[in-house]
Amino acid sequence: MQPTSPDDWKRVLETALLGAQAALPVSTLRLLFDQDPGPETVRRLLDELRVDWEDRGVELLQVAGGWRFRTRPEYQIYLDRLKQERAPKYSRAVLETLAIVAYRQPVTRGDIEEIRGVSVSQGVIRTLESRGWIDVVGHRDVPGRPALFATTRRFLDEMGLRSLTELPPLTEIERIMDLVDLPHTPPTERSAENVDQD
Amino acid sequence: MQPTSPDDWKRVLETALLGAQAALPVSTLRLLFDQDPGPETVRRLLDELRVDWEDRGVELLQVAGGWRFRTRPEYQIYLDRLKQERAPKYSRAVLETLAIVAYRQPVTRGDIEEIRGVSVSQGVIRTLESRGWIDVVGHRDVPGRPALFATTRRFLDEMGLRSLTELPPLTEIERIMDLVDLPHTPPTERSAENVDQD
Amino acid sequence: MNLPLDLPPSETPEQAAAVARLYGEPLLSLPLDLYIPPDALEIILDAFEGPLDLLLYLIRKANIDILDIPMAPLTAQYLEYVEAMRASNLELAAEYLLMAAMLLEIKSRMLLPRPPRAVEDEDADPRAELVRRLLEYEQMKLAAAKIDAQPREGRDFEWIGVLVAEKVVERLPEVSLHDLQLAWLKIVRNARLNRHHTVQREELSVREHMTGILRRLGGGGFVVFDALFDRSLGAPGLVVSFLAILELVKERLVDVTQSAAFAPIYLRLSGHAADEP
Repeated sequence: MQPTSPDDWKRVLETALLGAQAALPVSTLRLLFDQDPGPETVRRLLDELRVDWEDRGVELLQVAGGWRFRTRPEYQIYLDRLKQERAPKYSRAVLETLAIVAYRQPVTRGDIEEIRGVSVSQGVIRTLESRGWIDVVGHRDVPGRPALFATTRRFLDEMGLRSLTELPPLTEIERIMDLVDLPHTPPTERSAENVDQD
Repeated sequence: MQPTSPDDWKRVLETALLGAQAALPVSTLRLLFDQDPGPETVRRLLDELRVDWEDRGVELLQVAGGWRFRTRPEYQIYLDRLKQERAPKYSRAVLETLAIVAYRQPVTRGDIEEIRGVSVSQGVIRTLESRGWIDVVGHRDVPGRPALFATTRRFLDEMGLRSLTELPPLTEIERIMDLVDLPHTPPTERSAENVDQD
Repeated sequence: MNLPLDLPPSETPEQAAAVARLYGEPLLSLPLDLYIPPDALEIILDAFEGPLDLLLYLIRKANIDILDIPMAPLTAQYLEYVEAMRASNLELAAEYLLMAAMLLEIKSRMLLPRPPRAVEDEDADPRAELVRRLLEYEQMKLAAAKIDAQPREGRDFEWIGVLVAEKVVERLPEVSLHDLQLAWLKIVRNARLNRHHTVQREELSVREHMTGILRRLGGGGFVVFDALFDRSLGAPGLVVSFLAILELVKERLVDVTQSAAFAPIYLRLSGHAADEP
């Protein structure tokens, strides 16, 4: 097998991506070729590949770490039939804490409690930490030096997201909140899209 | 997505096999369907699927545990190119431990810890032992009889040295360090180059 | 169960509600949805994530404009729940009581005539902080639902990682002499803080011989002194070997024995008391 045409190289790309255990960035995929075709050509081939797979049960996705094949969510009900155990369901406490960390990061446990209006149990934090979705990125420089939590790269990967900006946009409530004239949140329309800059 | 035609069900089969972590037997694959089509139909669909994938970089194989997708061996040379990039590196702890064993042998783990000023994990020692670069040449006659480590013949061979005396001399390094005399910055590229010329 | 309403005695629930105006219209009766059957309290307490969640539910179900909350009925309704929860001896989080106090305070402040000097209308509204918190919480609550709906590995999809044909030989890390030098540089730099390490070339050669001798003695038995010298090394080599043995003796790594004058000298690793030659 000696690839010559673009289609041949697409096969090589496809094979590498199907066999990879992690997302592959374009910079790595360029190494597949006899002669580096440059990032643009690789991206074009990847786009073609994505289109080739469009009506299949598997799709090519661009995630945080690069490109990766995954099964389409519509097919999960069939795949679940083969599974021994179901994926864990998380409580609202866990999900709300995750949402606050994701959209407001970096946040302390106190920040989370302030927003939720209830205390956040250590178990909730530990659930998210042991899943590898959040971790401590520093400490706020106030008495007690509380830990600052942020979401991890793994969180993005497992959600199939390239960056925090791809999180579902916050509901427009924020716009209404501007009307309330918040003392410490400057009004912005783009804050939903700008979570990573918060 | 509601599969109806045989082609639809082939997509489901393909998706399940691509997403599986292990070979799937026909008996398991039958569970995918709304109504069990029986083993014969599943086998026929699998055969068709195998033909569909014939000119791709991935093939559908029947192995001991059932059916499984696998990259074709002909593509291995391309996939190997991706591995090159991720040549593993030893941690600083491993390298420093190796340096201490090389220059100060025979040494106990306690000696290494004393010189490095931090504890040396069993993992570090095991890494070097399993690489065949250091081994135990005796025990110091003190309470606990700690093992004495030294570098091996193989270490010299793989380093391209005839004897330990060919290791880069340390007095030179220390002289350079005195000249450079950086209180807290690690040696710069300049001093590293100087060292190379020794 | 009859729930006590925390309302002034002169007010029937109708009157209390009528005091409130929703969107300018007098509210004659609380919307039905605002009431939850009391026997469902336990389930309700479980269903809510806290006082903000409960308040949001009351507000949203009653279709009340969150920016203009009728404090009296809301507070009354909220207190009803808190009271009922306490009456049923349900374990009530302190936050619910704290919120009750906050609602009562807001309600009473709204009953007070506004001081004329309070010009900044919006800031003066005692409900502003509550509204801000409710909206922020609701936003995060919705975001949580969206994150939960986001396709997630293992639950909604699987990553593809088909078997790779050949097991790739494990690549071992490369180490160069340069790496070793740099490693040593770091060690020395750190160690210099405490004391100075001087390792000399000759000493290294001695150390190499020490290792070699230890290997020869590795079996634990005795080895004749003479056998430890390799004559092909020449005089310097012999001297170094001898220095190595002395060093080993000094470091108490080997035992040297001689049964009588001019008898053969034997060496063995320290600590091996057994088998005499």
